[in-house]
Amino acid sequence: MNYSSYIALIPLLPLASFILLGLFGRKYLKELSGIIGCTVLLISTVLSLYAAYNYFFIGGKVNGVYPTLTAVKYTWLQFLPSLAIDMGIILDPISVMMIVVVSFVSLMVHIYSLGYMKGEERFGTYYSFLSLFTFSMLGLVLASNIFQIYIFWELVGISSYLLIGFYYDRPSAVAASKKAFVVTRFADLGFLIGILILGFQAQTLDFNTLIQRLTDTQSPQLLAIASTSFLGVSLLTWALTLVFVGGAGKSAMFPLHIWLPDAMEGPTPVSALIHAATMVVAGVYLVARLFPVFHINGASLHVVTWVGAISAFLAAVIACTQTDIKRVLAYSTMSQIGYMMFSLGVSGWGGETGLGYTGSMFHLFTHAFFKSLLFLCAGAVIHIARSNEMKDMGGLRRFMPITHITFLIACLAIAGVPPFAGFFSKEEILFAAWQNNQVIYVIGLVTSGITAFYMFRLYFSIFWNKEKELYDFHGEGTFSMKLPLIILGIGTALVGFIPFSNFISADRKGLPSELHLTFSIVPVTFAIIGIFIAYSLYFKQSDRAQKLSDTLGGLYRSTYRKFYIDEIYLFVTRKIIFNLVGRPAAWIDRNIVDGTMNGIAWTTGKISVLIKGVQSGRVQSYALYFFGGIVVLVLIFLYLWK
Amino acid sequence: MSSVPMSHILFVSTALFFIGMYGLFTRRNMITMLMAIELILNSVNINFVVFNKYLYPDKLDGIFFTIFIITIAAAEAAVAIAIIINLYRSHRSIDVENASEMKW
Amino acid sequence: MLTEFLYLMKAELMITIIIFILLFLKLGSKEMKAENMLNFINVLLVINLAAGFFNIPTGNLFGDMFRTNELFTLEKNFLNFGTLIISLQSYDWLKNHKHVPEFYILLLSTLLGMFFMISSSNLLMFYLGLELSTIPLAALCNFDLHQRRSSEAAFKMIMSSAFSSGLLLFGISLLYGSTGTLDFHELTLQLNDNSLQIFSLILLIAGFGFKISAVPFHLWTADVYEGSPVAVTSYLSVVSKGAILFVIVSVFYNVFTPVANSWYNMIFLISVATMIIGNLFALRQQNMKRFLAFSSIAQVGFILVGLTAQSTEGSSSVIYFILIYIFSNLGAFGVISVVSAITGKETMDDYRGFYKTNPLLTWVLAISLFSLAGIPPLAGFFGKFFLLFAGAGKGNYSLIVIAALNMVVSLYYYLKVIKAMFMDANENPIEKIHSHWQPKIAMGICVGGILITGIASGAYNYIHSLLK
Amino acid sequence: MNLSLLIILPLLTALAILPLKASKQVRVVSLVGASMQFILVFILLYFYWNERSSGNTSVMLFENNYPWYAPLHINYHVGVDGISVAMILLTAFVVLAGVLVSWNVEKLSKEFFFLLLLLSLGAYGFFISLDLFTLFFFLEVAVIPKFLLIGIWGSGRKEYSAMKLALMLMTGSALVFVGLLGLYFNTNDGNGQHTFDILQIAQMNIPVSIQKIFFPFAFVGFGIFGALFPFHTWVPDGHSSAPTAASMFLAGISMKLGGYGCLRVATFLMPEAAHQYSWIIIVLASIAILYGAFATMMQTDLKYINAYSSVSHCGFVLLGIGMLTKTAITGAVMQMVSHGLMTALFFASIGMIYDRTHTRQVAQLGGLLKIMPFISTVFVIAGLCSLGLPGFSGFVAEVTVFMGSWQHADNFYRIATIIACASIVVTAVYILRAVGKAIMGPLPLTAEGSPPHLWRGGEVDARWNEKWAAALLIVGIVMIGVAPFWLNDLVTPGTETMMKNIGKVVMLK
Repeated sequence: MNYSSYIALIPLLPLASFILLGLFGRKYLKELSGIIGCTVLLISTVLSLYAAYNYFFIGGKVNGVYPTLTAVKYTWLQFLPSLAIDMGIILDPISVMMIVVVSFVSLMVHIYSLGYMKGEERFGTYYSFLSLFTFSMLGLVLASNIFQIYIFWELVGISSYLLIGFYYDRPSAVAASKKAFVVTRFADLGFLIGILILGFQAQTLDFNTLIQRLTDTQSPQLLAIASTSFLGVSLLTWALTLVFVGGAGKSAMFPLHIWLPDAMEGPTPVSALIHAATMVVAGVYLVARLFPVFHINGASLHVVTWVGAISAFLAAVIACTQTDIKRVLAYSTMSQIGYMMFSLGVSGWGGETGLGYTGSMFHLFTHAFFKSLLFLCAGAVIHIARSNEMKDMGGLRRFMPITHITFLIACLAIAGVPPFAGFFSKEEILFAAWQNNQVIYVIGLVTSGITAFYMFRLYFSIFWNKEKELYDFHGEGTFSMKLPLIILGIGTALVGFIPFSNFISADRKGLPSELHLTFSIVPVTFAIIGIFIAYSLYFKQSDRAQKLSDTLGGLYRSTYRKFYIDEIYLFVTRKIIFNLVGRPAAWIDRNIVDGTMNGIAWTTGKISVLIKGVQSGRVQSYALYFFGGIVVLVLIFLYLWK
Repeated sequence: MSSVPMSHILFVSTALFFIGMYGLFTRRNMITMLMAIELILNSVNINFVVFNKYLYPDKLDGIFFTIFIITIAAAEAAVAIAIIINLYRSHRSIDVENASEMKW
Repeated sequence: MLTEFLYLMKAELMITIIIFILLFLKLGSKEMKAENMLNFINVLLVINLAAGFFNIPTGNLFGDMFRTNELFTLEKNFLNFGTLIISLQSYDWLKNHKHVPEFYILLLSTLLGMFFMISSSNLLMFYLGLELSTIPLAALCNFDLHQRRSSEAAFKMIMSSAFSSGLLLFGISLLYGSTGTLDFHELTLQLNDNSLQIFSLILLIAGFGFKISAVPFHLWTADVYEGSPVAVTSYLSVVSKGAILFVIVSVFYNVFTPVANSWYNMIFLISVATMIIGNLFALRQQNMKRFLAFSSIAQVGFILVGLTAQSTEGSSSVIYFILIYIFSNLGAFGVISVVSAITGKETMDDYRGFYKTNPLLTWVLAISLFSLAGIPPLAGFFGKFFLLFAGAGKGNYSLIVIAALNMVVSLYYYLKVIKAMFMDANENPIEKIHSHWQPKIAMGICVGGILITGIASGAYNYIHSLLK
Repeated sequence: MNLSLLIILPLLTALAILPLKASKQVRVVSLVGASMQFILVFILLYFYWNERSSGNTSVMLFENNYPWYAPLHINYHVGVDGISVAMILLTAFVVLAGVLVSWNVEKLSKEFFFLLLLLSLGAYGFFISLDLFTLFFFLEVAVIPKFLLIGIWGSGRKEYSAMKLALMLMTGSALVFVGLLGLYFNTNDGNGQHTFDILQIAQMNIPVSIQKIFFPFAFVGFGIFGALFPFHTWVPDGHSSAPTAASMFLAGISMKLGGYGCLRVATFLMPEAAHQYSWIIIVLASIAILYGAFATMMQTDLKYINAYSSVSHCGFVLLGIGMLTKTAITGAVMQMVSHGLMTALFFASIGMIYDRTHTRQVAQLGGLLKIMPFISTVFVIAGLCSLGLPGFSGFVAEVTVFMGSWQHADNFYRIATIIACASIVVTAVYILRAVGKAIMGPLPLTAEGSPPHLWRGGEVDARWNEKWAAALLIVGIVMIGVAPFWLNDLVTPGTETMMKNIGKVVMLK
């Protein structure tokens, strides 16, 4: 199958739209920019779907596995004969799946924004940024080279930065955008070093070759990287862990998650696109991309597992106490990504053991639907309620039925209630965990219950609870805002029935899709318990929730304050980095380094003043010095020198 | 005469040289300083004559040199005294300490 | 014999003739207007300069006491040139002065002395030239007859120079005593590095050092420069110093070869001291003349670095540098002399904001100072480069490092002047100066020389070919 | 293609503006001159590619060699390889942008443009020189114009900064000078003659003991120009006091003279010593990178921020050179080009902001995006390039340096590389702080409720000249950032030549 004719257009079309809107959007294409953006993305989405169709159904398996195709490839920057950054497009099950997700969700958000962002002063700029993000994200998932992925990695980072800071005159948005970028930058440092190690050890930066060389037990590269150790840990573990640090930063894994809740300062559609459905799963995607290598290195995979599990649990707990609806969703995102991560961590290679991989990807896929739906609904709610806080909401079901229904679907999905999408993927994940590591399974299970609780807490608080009256209500929203909700709602309800494991599995062979119904009883029960607790606390306006939080006391407070992780970071950066590193560096530079230079000049000047007395103005002393000079010369040359 | 050894005469000339130098360094009167310089020049004259007479009696270079030195010393003294007179006009003094306005 | 005499002593005779013309003019009853007189003299000096470039003689006279060749003629031309420039520049000052012929008579006498000194091949002849070039200078220093400082300067000059020539003579007498000859050729054969000769060499170097104001024999320099009229100061710092350096090059390179090792070490020490002390003192100076005095001391330090090279490159770089030094220093002195003659202002503070009122003069001064600092593409860069280049050829890099760092220090004080002129504000700046065309031409020539001499390699290559 | 045109053209332009009276004429003539330089450089690039693609593999192209000071074996010898062409290209960009940005200089505009052109002349001359004397000549030509530009047209403590810059750079060139002389007198062309010719010296084997003495002189000397720690202190003061165009020239071109010199003279001609001392270079460069970045973090003045970040960024140049691998050196050259463009853009935008607000204190600024979107966007782009965002040149260069550095398997080199890598985080911090405070955030309002500081009334955003200048530099940055392969291809043959010398030492080991 020849993809090269159109595959490159999928990312390049948004790029073109970015350039066009970036240059002219502010002045000339103001109103048109939304249409342009949507149109372009529509084409991209269609192309993506077509590519997916081609890949899975026309091309299909070759020798029983889904092949890895390199559709486009040219050398971008050659470092060494064997090391070069290539710009290429790789097609394999996960990348094809991802372009569909990315372009589809992005399209939804584009359409939604037509209504949501209407009347914004920087409407054109907004769409250009969205296009930039879409381009970068598509580039990221299609990257055929580990450095290429890094390049697009950074580009999605900057698009995220620009979009979080879209309301640039709000200091909180500025701070949040900065925080997001810096934290992920810090993680990217790890990624970069990981790339350096991997690239140089494998003598290639190309994914295919790299994976091939580092998985073949006979290859000299693998022997070298596995046998070399630094600080008692093998280089391979170092490399993979560092790469994972990069992924963890992007995917807001503990302890690098602090930027994600703040990132909600951006426009809500942006949160839906970037901070829920696409960019934040880049880390998962990265681990999945390198999964064959991770697979042979148990230590690094363990790191992935535990970081994922801790993040999942921690975020779920925190989410229970947050009152800002977008923050709740943000923590839930983090929690769900934690799922995907540990699912990868517990995955084996082929057959049933490889279910974790499939589950992770599946969850990524379904999560994209329900989480973007949740965010878009939240956007609609915020649009109406003019606030992010739960306490300002309640009883909104009467005003916005479509939002209400779709939100409910999404909540059910995320809670893992059958037959919605989340149930299927979560079930696979928990099953994989059960098979591999029961501790993780328990964490996952509890988290799943908590998830159900806080999601329904959210749902009840918004749509039920107290009955609020809205005075200046002008309808639920434009058609462009409702359409994506409906489409995504339908998607959320149905995508779970896709036989995902047929297409995507670690060994590429595909798994028979089967449900472990008996196994599912426990998770579903947990979910229902969670929902029930939420119902009892929040369905009606009451002070039960308040009482409960009072009872929990310190535990509640520390959870509410997100376990003080932000404060710790703040302490480290403000106090330690700024005061103990930055300030001394600046001080040393001014006073010691520069002071030395000035000191030399000062000393010279001082000496010059000190010796001025020699030039006394008295001719006799001049003669004396004259004579003294002769005496010195005589002493030196007639006595000392000889 | 020729029984006086050269070293004696050289001693005289050297002494003269240092006396002149001492005078130059210590006297405050400008004219006296000038005289001190004449002493130095005279010590040189003696040197030349002595070297010529004792070491290279077949040549006359040293003697000639002495004659020239005497002549030039006179010229020098003339100019110096002219300058000192002019200085006296403006400074009303020939104390060398007063001629130290320019310094540092 | 007579024709030979006339031919070989062409340069000296030209000067003598001019001196006599001036004497007759002075004796003549009719008073000439100062302007006319100056123009007439300048024409004579131009002719004198031009004559030096034709029929270049080679040979010797007076039983080898006097010799001349292409190199010496070139050196004399440099000095003639410098004198002409100074004469042109001091037009504004001299046109109000009563004793114009006397000034030139004295000036040209010293020039004559220098010519003899350059051409001398005998210590006696050398001594005569030296005194002839010194004593009238002392009188010249006093040429602002009613200025206290001028007399003081003259007094310091005559006293110091008498003292130094006393020591020099003492050295010569000892040298005579130990070798029995005054003739340079024979001297070379007789020298053998014994203690007495080293001692006399030290005294000789002190004498030379006095004239070129090398540390520690330099102390008179600043005071004399400051007190003297600008014309004399520039003459002292350029022509007189240049002449003695020419002599030093030929004497040290041709006569003192047997004691080369000893004088190398001495010159080395003196050079280091001269650079450092000159620079350190120059840092603080406020009076422009005094400032240039110390800067010229530092310059001598650099010249001595070239002298230590003891190679063809060394001698040619020194001679070449003197040419550039004439251009650069006279460019600077030209501005100072014009400003001083018209406004009487001489301190650095007066020069603040100079650029606002006199941009052209500022550029002349700036270019000259940059050239002195050794900034390309100006000639000074090439001059200094070749000096240190030659010095490095000897293989003693410590000296080169010291010299290179001293160049940085020297840049500081040159830039201080630049800063004052270009950047500082001044409520009472020097007013717009309208000088005559003579100084302007002189400055133009200097600037032209500074710009061209380095880029066009002809001058250096010519000097180098003469020395080979 | 006669390379001397590169010197003659600025010279003629500079001379042409001397007789002009009106500042408008001066500007126009300068602009024409700078544009002609720009075109000329592209013609050069075209010819260069033509020659290379037609199989001309000689080390230097378009060589001209005339004896200058024949007795001293000093020649006027020029020629270019890829590295020089890259640097010349950079110069042309910065010069044209600098002239454009200075369009509104009213004070002594003739002198201003004259000095700018003189500076460009020095830079061109330096980059094409193949004779150490000529090279040194042009190196120093470029010093004094900077002094005057800062001292006369600058702001803040301009005299102090100008003096400091001039003295420190002169110290640098004094050290270079000693190094060059030492090199010269230890060359031997087979007939006992010495030479200043770079290509000839490269063929000779200078004794290692000699190299060990003179390499530090040459390297530190050029290093001072290139902001080698701890001799970088002229950078913050000089840059922040300089007028906009001079800052652009200083950071964009002058600092590159140092890097280029370190490479072409010190490392290329004394490879053994370079190997011996490489660890010191690496240590210093790593310090400069990280420490510069941390020092930047604490700055409050936009120009100081960029100046300190230049210290940090130029550390990459020296790090690349110190690593002595082909990739690292290529990266160093790329970083020079990239940093030149980027920092020029940065200073240009800071200058524009300062023009309008009369303050450079980050704390006093805010929300500029609202009132001057173009300038703010330029500022942000410069910032993003500075923090190494892919798509801009900074990323390409830094990554190339990292790759080249990582080639050494030794832990020492690796740690140095990691330190250098770590700077990308700190860079992000300070750039985003500046952007967040100055460009974004609310507009600080005065008591009367009007935006403060603005004096230009309706015309707040960039004017045509500023737009062109910024666009020019951005095009340069993006051209490298999006398609680095052309620069890589341009530079690589040059670095390969270098490696022939540097690499042979490794083989001996």
